[in-house]
Order: sequence, then structure tokens, then C-alpha cells
Amino acid sequence: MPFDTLSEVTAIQQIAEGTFRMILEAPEIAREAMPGQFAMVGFNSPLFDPFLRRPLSFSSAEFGRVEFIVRVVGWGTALLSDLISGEQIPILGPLGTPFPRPEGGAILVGGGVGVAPLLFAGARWKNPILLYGEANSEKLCHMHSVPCEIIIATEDGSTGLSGYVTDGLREQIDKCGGTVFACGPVKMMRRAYEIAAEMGVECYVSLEARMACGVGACMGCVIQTKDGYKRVCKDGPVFDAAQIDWEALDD
Amino acid sequence: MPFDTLSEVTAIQQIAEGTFRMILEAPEIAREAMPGQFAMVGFNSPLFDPFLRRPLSFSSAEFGRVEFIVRVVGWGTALLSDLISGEQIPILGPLGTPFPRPEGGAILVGGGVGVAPLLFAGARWKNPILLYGEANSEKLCHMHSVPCEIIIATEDGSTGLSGYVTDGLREQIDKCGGTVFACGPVKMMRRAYEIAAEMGVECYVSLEARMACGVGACMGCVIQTKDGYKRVCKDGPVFDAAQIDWEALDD
Amino acid sequence: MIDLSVKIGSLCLKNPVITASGCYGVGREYGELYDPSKLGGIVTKTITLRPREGNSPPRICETAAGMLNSIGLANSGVGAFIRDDIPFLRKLECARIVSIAGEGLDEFAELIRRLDPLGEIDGFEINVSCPNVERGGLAFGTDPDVVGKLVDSIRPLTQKPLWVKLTPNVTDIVKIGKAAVDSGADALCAINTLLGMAIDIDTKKPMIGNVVAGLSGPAILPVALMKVFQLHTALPETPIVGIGGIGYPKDAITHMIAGACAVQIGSGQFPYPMLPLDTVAGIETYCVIKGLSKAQEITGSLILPVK
Amino acid sequence: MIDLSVKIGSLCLKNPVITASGCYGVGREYGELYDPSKLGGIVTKTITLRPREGNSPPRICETAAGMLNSIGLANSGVGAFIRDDIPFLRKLECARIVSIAGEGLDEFAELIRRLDPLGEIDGFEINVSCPNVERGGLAFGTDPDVVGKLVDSIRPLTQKPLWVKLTPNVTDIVKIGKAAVDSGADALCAINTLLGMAIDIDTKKPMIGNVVAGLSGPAILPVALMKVFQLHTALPETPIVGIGGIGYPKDAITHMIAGACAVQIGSGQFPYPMLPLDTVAGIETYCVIKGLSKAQEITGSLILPVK
Ligand SMILES: Cc1cc2nc3c(=O)[nH]c(=O)nc-3n(C[C@H](O)[C@H](O)[C@H](O)COP(=O)(O)OP(=O)(O)OC[C@H]3O[C@@H](n4cnc5c(N)ncnc54)[C@H](O)[C@@H]3O)c2cc1C
Ligand SMILES: Cc1cc2nc3c(=O)[nH]c(=O)nc-3n(C[C@H](O)[C@H](O)[C@H](O)COP(=O)(O)OP(=O)(O)OC[C@H]3O[C@@H](n4cnc5c(N)ncnc54)[C@H](O)[C@@H]3O)c2cc1C
Ligand SMILES: Cc1cc2nc3c(=O)[nH]c(=O)nc-3n(C[C@H](O)[C@H](O)[C@H](O)COP(=O)(O)O)c2cc1C
Ligand SMILES: Cc1cc2nc3c(=O)[nH]c(=O)nc-3n(C[C@H](O)[C@H](O)[C@H](O)COP(=O)(O)O)c2cc1C
Ligand code: FES
Ligand code: FES
Repeated sequence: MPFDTLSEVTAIQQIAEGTFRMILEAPEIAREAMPGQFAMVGFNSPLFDPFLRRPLSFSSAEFGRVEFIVRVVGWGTALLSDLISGEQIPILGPLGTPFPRPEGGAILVGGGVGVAPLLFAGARWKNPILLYGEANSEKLCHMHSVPCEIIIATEDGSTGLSGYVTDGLREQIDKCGGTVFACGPVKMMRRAYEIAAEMGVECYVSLEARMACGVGACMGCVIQTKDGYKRVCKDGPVFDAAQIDWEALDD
Repeated sequence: MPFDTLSEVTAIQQIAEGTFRMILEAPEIAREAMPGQFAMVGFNSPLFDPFLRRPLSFSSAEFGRVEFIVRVVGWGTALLSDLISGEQIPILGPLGTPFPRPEGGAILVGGGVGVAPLLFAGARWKNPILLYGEANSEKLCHMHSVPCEIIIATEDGSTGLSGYVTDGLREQIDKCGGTVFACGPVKMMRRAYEIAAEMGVECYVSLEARMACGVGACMGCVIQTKDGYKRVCKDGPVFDAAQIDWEALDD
Repeated sequence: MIDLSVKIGSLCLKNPVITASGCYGVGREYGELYDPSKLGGIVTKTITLRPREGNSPPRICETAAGMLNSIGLANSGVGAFIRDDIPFLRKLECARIVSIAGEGLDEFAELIRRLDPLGEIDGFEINVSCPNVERGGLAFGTDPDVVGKLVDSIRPLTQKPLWVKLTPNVTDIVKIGKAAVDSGADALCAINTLLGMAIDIDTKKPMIGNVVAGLSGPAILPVALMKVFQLHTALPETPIVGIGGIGYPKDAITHMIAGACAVQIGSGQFPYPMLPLDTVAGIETYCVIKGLSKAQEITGSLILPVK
Repeated sequence: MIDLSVKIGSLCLKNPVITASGCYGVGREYGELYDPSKLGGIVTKTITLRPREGNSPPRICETAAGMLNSIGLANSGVGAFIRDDIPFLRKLECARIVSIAGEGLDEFAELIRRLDPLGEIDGFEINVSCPNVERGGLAFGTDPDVVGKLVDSIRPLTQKPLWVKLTPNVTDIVKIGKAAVDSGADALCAINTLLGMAIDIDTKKPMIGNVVAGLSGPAILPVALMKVFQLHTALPETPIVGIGGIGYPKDAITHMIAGACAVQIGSGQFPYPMLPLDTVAGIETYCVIKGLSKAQEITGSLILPVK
């Protein structure tokens, strides 16, 4: 059950180039939030600037607080980055279908800020392994505490492995098997799915779409699946990658 | 000649209930600003919230800085009151026709935040006297330095004379004569004009109207005068009170 | 005690606040936040005879103080509606208005025939104004004769209230409204979205998959108020349901002052999910402040300047 | 070097940025901030035969991401215009378009007769769309036949470019535009303001003295883009001047992508007085980024989805 609350910003700090961590006091939401779920985060602006709330995945939820990792890409995220502790913003959550809890092992594949929900999964699940990729070390999020085993890759090789985050996926599946959970750019998720499919393991992805209501009421956020249009906010954001019509997805 | 500049907030401080003083770094504007003129003060909001700039009279202009005294009455003034030193906002000015510099003595009559332009006149002119009225002492602006002789009146008598600011006007005109300059609520200005007219002295008032352009281009801010509609932003805001069609003015 | 109830023809609503079609589903989702029975009523998403996939994504896009949508009447058809949603509506204790759209007069008639017997439905809203469907969309809502014929043809099929929802994308909304009323519509709902589009200058592509979309949200409030005022002035006896641009409770009150006896809230819910409920409270507070004993007294209370 | 010049029929502008009628006077006031000759052109406030006082105040009111105005074509008449403003226009080195409105065909004709001989005028914009005048306002702009007749009757009176400025408050803007073009209009300007109103819930009075007003500003950008796109699609050979909702340089570029060969900027100047000049620079930058050698190439570059 979602709650719409006015939540106080407890802390906000930059953790990478253009990326910040935001912690909000939201006890009801924190109690119920599960990895893969998200919130519609709003603004304090009486004249509708911006008009719509922004969907953000939980990167953690504990002790009555929820945490987001946000990359500034436009005006909404820029406004959020300017918040200061003590300010209050409206947030509606938890929303959406969480990641299914894996029976066996879990390989988490996070590209860019897509790592956020996977950090939450990493903290909640048993011994997952997190492959985390960024373009370069400037963009790499500084983690205050890493919830699970983590393998870092950067495209320019400035930190960790050199290359795409998916480059190491085959090896990981080989090593321990388990289900793949991917979040990040569409190209990356698609690649993760292809590798998982080839190797016969399940793959779940967390997709993005522009959202208005965030609760499933407006039919605005659909993506094409093999079973017709599905709402990212309600039927997703987590989908079985095998169900997605990847050709129809823009990247 | 007006300038449109992005000006840094040098200081901002509360000086009465719901009223603050805002000082901006704006060298070109400060150099040219004259008492009675105003600026169109804007916001830093990329999505047009609020859309229009707000007209504010200069309460001082010196050493490259301009000062405003602002009363919070709506969203725009509330946003301004939330600014912090170092932030930048766009301001266009100086605009409008200043008070004509009096030949002889000057009696300045300011009601509420209408005192702002009169403080500027008080600092620039020779020995004026300022009658300043507020509803009560909570609303009375705390002056860092009073530029001229000042007589305070509050409607509830909590500070200074008890009653309306115009109550003492007749006596002042009797005492030293001179031109009356009034700014404040319409009722107050009208009363000041009536007294001045009865006693045969000139009276200038500074009027308010909703403004879009602030420079005289849009014809949006007109008021009715005996000579037809006049633009408050360009033909005013200072008008000879005898020219105003007081019946047509809302208060 | 303020009497918040309002009458829209024969239908009595416990308060003037209704959720608008397409922005609230049938109330299931927002129903997790508060009980829809606290509202005056709800209008379901528009139902069509056959299931409709809807338009290709992206379907929405934010604009200055508003948004564009081009959902394309996505819905699972009247059969699935009766099976899946009617049981949900049964539990609601507020006016349950079903919005319907057809591609021709027959489809409207067939929809009414199938839905009219159901006790869970308190009235119909005829959507002749959705700009997103090639047939049955604009064509219907922009021609007074066609609207008249449509209402003529379905009026005999039901005793339930028939509301007609008007498009603002016409030269003279009063003509269309009058045609609907002359043919027996019980109320007019205004407005649906304004036709609009947005373009990404980087990709040079439309922001919406279907190119053309409908503009809603606070940006359109002045247009909506104008249409409500025009309709109420021309048809003072006809109940008008004001829709468009309500972002705060006070905006709903302006709709009522302009002549609406009730309001519908659409996209204002997206940034502010509790808006419908807060609007009920806001109308009550307004009555208290203004010394009104009934919310109905707000309707048409506009004070025009003496010329 | 980017070639910013654009052609609108026979008229060549040094860049695509024009200031819109009624928001810029004749350029005197904003001319204190920057030299109007740096723009592609200016459109004067609308001139009428006789002086007009205009509507009772308040004449403007802020709305969500926009504003309402009801100036009522306040101007001192064509005589005063020729006497006071023509000498000012003489000094401007950009296209000087005079906007005119009459209460009947004769008045339009008389205005053209008096203004046509003046070398300081590079073209006319026929304002058939101002919603604020009881006669000569809406009536003209909403009827294709009347618009056609009007253009027919003035076309023979001048060799100068005739632009017709369209109202968005119609069911089918293309019909009106086509009528104007068929009668010899050189370009279509779209859009004028949307009809709108606002109400103060405390006083229950309209926020605008004249009650009815015109909505402009970023709020209407999606509507304006839609109309420009419709006109350009239906009349690909006709130059379209895009107006409405431009609040940033990028908004002007969306107008051009949708099909406008030039743009006019109106109320966007009020919060952002340097917007016209910044838009010239923004268009140049856009050309550089996109590797275009001419600003003209932006016009109609919209990429539609393959169905
Ligand atoms: C389920 C979900 C979870 C997400 N989790 C995160 C997260 O944890 N951290 C993070 O940094 N970002 C996340 N995003 C993306 C984030 O929502 C966008 O970056 C953000 O909405 C951009 O807003 P803006 O105003 O800065 O950008 P603008 O481009 O100015 O936004 C304009 C409009 O487009 C929408 N929009 C733009 N980009 C996206 C996008 N990628 N996805 C959805 N809507 C978009 C905005 O919400 C807004 O309505 C998530 C998206 C979804 C759908
Ligand atoms: C020449 C001039 C000088 C002024 N000087 C001062 C000053 O020194 N200090 C001060 O506190 N106030 C001054 N005002 C009044 C000030 O402009 C308004 O209080 C302010 O615009 C209100 O904005 P808001 O967003 O807070 O209120 P809202 O009511 O939300 O504003 C809505 C719209 O109405 C306009 N508006 C509202 N009230 C007024 C008003 N009284 N006059 C003009 N427009 C208004 C706003 O500008 C805005 O466009 C002056 C006004 C004028 C015309
Ligand atoms: C996402 C969305 C979907 C909509 N779907 C419908 C619909 O199915 N039927 C209908 O009559 N109106 C539909 N509308 C229009 C709204 O009911 C309403 O008339 C319009 O949005 C204006 O109101 P607002 O400004 O409060 O949103 C839809 C609007 C939105 C934003
Ligand atoms: C204050 C004001 C006055 C206007 N006066 C005129 C006018 O005299 N003639 C005219 O054709 N359009 C007039 N307009 C309409 C504008 O020229 C323009 O078409 C409209 O405002 C939409 O553009 P915008 O959103 O950029 O403002 C006026 C608009 C405003 C805001
Ligand atoms: S955002 Fe409304 S259904 Fe998903
Ligand atoms: S505000 Fe535009 S003329 Fe005064």
C-alpha cells in the first residue's frame, strides 16, 4: 500500500560527478519498500514547476528512512540536488512490482545510476554479487558502505575492470549460476538478457518510462511486451526480460 | 536607460513581520536609480514559476547596490524572501518616472511598505520630513539608519502617534509647507491628496498596478487619469495626484 | 454544518468533487490512498466496445505547468469492464459515472444497451471529444449536428443521467453544448484536453509517439474557466461539470464560481494525489469563510463588472 | 559562418526572430536595452483607424506558466502612428511589419491606403484574431469566407507582403489559413492568444476588467506548435510564422522544426527581456551543433515516426 507523505530531507550529499545520495525521513514508506520498488518524488513548488513528480528507485530503506541515488539529467533532478537537510518534499511510495526474491544465487548488473535498486537488493538478499559499471571513475558512485560483493568496471578502465559491465557477466554465471537482475541503460540490459538467455538463466530487468500517476491509473507509462502493452509503474518496473519486446524499446 | 542584469543578493534580512530588506549588487542600475523609480525583479526558475517579474521600488541605491523593502503578500514575494546571500536573480531597472525633485520642502507620507521609495527620497533630498504609518508595531519596519526626520504613527497606537499616518499631515503642511509625496494604500494616498489639495500644496503619489513588461511596451498596467489611461510603469509610477481619477481606482 | 451536496439534474452527489476520466482508472489504484467513496463521484476511464491497445509510447510528456497525453483510449473493452471493474464499482458509495466512446452511433448504442441494466452505474459520460482516436474522436465532438444525432439516438436507451463531455477545440462550444442539451443530455462536462504537441530539438522527433496529443493541467485552467463561463451564461438551466486545470482546491472553486455545479479533477492528481479529497475540504472551508450554508450557492456566483 | 537569413515569400529577414504584436510597442522601450535592428524584424502593436482607449483595467493577470491580457487594442490611431512612430521605424534596419485591425473591410482598406505609401513599412500583418474587440475581432478570424473576402479586398491595394495572423480559437485553423492564402496572403502567422479567464475566489470577480482575455506564454506552447504543424502540413508551400509560448530559445527552434520559417516572440519577453536577441544566438548555436549551414534548414525538419 502506497503512502503520500511530506518527508524531510535528512541528508543529501554528492557521491559522484552529477550524482547525489538523498536520504528522506519516511517511516511508513521505509517499512514497506522492497528492492526494485520506487517512489514518485515531488517538489515544493506551488506553481507547478515542474508539474509532474519524478520516479526514483529506492537504493535503501531502513530505520524509517528511504534513500535514493539520483543523477542530475534535467531540471527536476537538478532541483532535487539543490535541496538542503530539513526541507520537506512530497513522496508517494512504495510503488511498483519489486524484484522477485531469487531462490538461488543472484547476479546484480547495474549500469550507471541503475545501480540504485541493486544496492537495495544487495543489502536485503543472501550473498548476491554486484557487477557495477560506469563510463569512468569520475562517475563512479562513492559508496558509504557496500552491501555485498561488488565487481567494478569502467569503460575507460580508470577503476576496476576495463570495458562494459556486462563483459564479466558470462564468467559470473559460469562460476555460480543464479538469476540475473539488471538495471541501467537499455542497451546494457538487453545485453545482460542475451547473455543470460544464452546461458539458460533467468533475467529480470528494471525499466524506465516517463510517468504521470506512477500508480497504474493513467496508462501513460506503457512499454511493449510480448503480451501487449504493460504499465511500467504497476506491472513493472521489474519485468522478466524474456517478456520484453526489445526491438520496440528506444535507448 | 534600464539595464537587465543578473544580480547577486548581498544581504537579506527580516525587518518587520512578513517584511524583509533585500540588497542586490547591481552597479549600473544603482548608478542611475532615482527615488520613485522601480525595478522588475525576476526569479531563477526555468519553468516559469512564477511567469512574470515583480515590480519593486528602490528604497536605496548607493555604492553599486540597490535595496528593496518587500512585504510578503503572495508566492512571488515569498520566493524572494527565501533567497540567500550569494544567489543571483535577474533585475531590470531603473524603470519609471521618478518623483520630481521638490523646489522647497518635502513631506513624505508612507503607509506600510509604501515607505520604501520615500526612504530613498529621504536620503537624497534636502531636509524632508517622513510620516510613516503602519497598522501596529509588529509591522513597523526596523530601519538600520533613518535618512531624515521621521514621525511614526500606528493605527493601534503601539508605537508613535496613534491613528492614521495622514492624521498628522495637516499640521506638517501648516508648519513648513512644501510638496507632499505619498506612497501606500490607495485610501491613504487619496486622503493625503485631499488634505494637500485643501491646503493648496502639490501632491505626488506613487501608484501600483499589475505589470507584465514594466517598460511601457504592453499597455497592461494602465490606470484612469483625467487625461485618459496612463501606463503606471512608464508614465508613472509617480503621478500628480490631481491628475488621477480616484473614483476609478480600486483599493 | 455545511451542506456539500450538489444536484446535477436528477443525480445528487454528496459533494461536488469528481475524478476525471482516464486519470483515475476506476478508482482501484488511488483507492489505496483514500476511500473513493468520500468523493462526490468518479468517472471511469473511457470504455469502448472492443478492447483497445492504445497509442504507441511515449504517451505522455511534461510541459510548462501541464502535460501532454496520447493514451488513445487504451482499455480492455466493455466485456472485460463488466467482468473486472463492475464488482469493484459495486463497493463504491459515490456516483459512478461510466465514460463511453464509440466509433459510430451504433457502438455508442450498443455500449449503453450492455451497461444500462447494471445497478453499479449511476450515469454515463459521453466522450465525443477525445482527440486521440482517428474515428469517433474529433469528428463527433466538433459538429453540433452529429452530437445532436448521437444524443438523440442513445437518449431513448437509458433513463440514467447522460452527460456529454465537450472538446474545447472548437470555434463555438456553446453550439455543441446546446445541441447535446436539446437532444436530452442531462449535463455538459467541459473541457477535455486541448490539442497540442511537443518536439525534442535534439532528435527532431515529436515527444509523443502518436505526434498529436492532448494538453491538460494548470496551464489550461484559464481556457477551461472561459468555456464553463460561456456555457453557463448561454445555458443557465443546464448543469455544467467543470473540468480542466484544477491544481489546487481554489481552482475548483473558480470553476464553480464561473458556473459549474460540480468539478472533475484530472491530471492535477498526478503531482498531488490527495487533491480530490483536499478539494472537498477546501470547498467546505470556503463555504465557512464566505458564510454559505450550501456548496451549491457557489455555482455561478461570479460578480461581473457593471458596464 | 551560419546563414541565419530566412525568406518569407518575397521578404528576406536577416534572421528568423521577430517580436510579436502588442508586446513590443514599436521597439522604443525595449530598444533601450538592445538595438532592435539586430532582430529579423518587429511587428508593431496593432494599429486601428481611430484611436482606441482600450479596455478597463486590470488588463493583465498572471496564470500558471503564462498570462492573460485584455488590452483591447489600445492605440492612438493610424494618424498618430504615422506622425509619432514612423520616424522611429525609419531608423530600424530590420523588417518592419505593421499590424492592422479594422472593424469592417473598409477600415482595413483605408488603413492599407494610408500606410502603403510609406517606405518605413516592409509589410502588413492582418490581425483578424484579437479576441478583445467586440466587432472586428473574433467575427473576422473564425470564418474562412470572411477572412477570404477581407484578403481579397485589400490584396489589390498593396504590393507589400500581407501576413494574416490567425486565431487558435477555431475548430479548423487550416480552413481559415487556406482561405487567406487562396486570396493572396503571403504568409500565415499562428497563433494569437487563446480565449481565457481567471477569477479571484475571494472577491468572486474576474481578474480582468473586461472579463474575457487572451492567454499567452509558455503554457500555450504545445497548442501553438500543433497549429503550426497542422498549417505547415496542409500548406507546405506557404510560409508560416510561428507564434506562441516561446519562453526560451529552444522553444523557437521547436516552432521551426514544426514548420515555421520564422518566429515571433511575445510575452516571453516580459520575464526575459533579452529573449529575442538570445534566440538569434540560440538558433545560430543550434545550426552549429547540428551541422547546418543555414537556419532555413531547420524549418519543417520534424522527423515523424514510421507507422
Ligand atoms: C521506475 C524508475 C526508477 C528510476 N530510478 C532512478 C534512480 O534511482 N536514480 C535516478 O537518477 N534516476 C532514476 N530514474 C530516472 C529518473 O526518473 C529521471 O532521470 C528523472 O525523471 C529525470 O527528471 P528531470 O526533470 O531531471 O529530467 P527531464 O528530462 O527534464 O524530465 C522531463 C520529464 O521526463 C521524465 N523523464 C526524463 N527522463 C526519464 C527517465 N529516464 N525515466 C523516466 N522518466 C524520465 C521526467 O520524469 C519528466 O516528467 C528512474 C526512472 C524510473 C521510471
Ligand atoms: C511600481 C511598484 C512598486 C512597488 N514597490 C513595492 C515595494 O517596494 N515593496 C513591496 O513589498 N511591494 C511593492 N510593490 C508591490 C509588489 O509588486 C507586489 O506586492 C508583488 O508584485 C506581489 O507579488 P506576489 O507574487 O507576492 O503576489 P501575487 O498576488 O501572487 O501576485 C500575482 C500577480 O499580481 C501582481 N501583483 C500583486 N499585487 C500587486 C501589487 N500590489 N502591485 C503590482 N502588482 C501586483 C504580481 O506582480 C503578480 O504578477 C510595488 C508595486 C509597483 C507597481
Ligand atoms: C492521462 C490522461 C488520460 C485521459 N483519458 C481520458 C479518457 O479516457 N476519456 C476522457 O473523456 N478524458 C480523458 N482525459 C481528459 C481528462 O478527463 C480531462 O478532461 C482533461 O485532462 C482536463 O482536465 P485536467 O486539466 O484536470 O487534467 C485524460 C487526461 C489525461 C491527462
Ligand atoms: C500584452 C499583450 C498584447 C497583445 N497585443 C496584440 C495586438 O495588439 N495584436 C496582435 O495581433 N496580437 C497581440 N498579442 C498577441 C501576441 O502578439 C501573440 O500572438 C500571443 O501573445 C502569443 O504569443 P506569446 O505566447 O509569445 O505571447 C498581444 C499579447 C500580449 C501578451
Ligand atoms: S504512470 Fe500512470 S499508469 Fe504508469
Ligand atoms: S507593464 Fe507593460 S506597459 Fe506597463
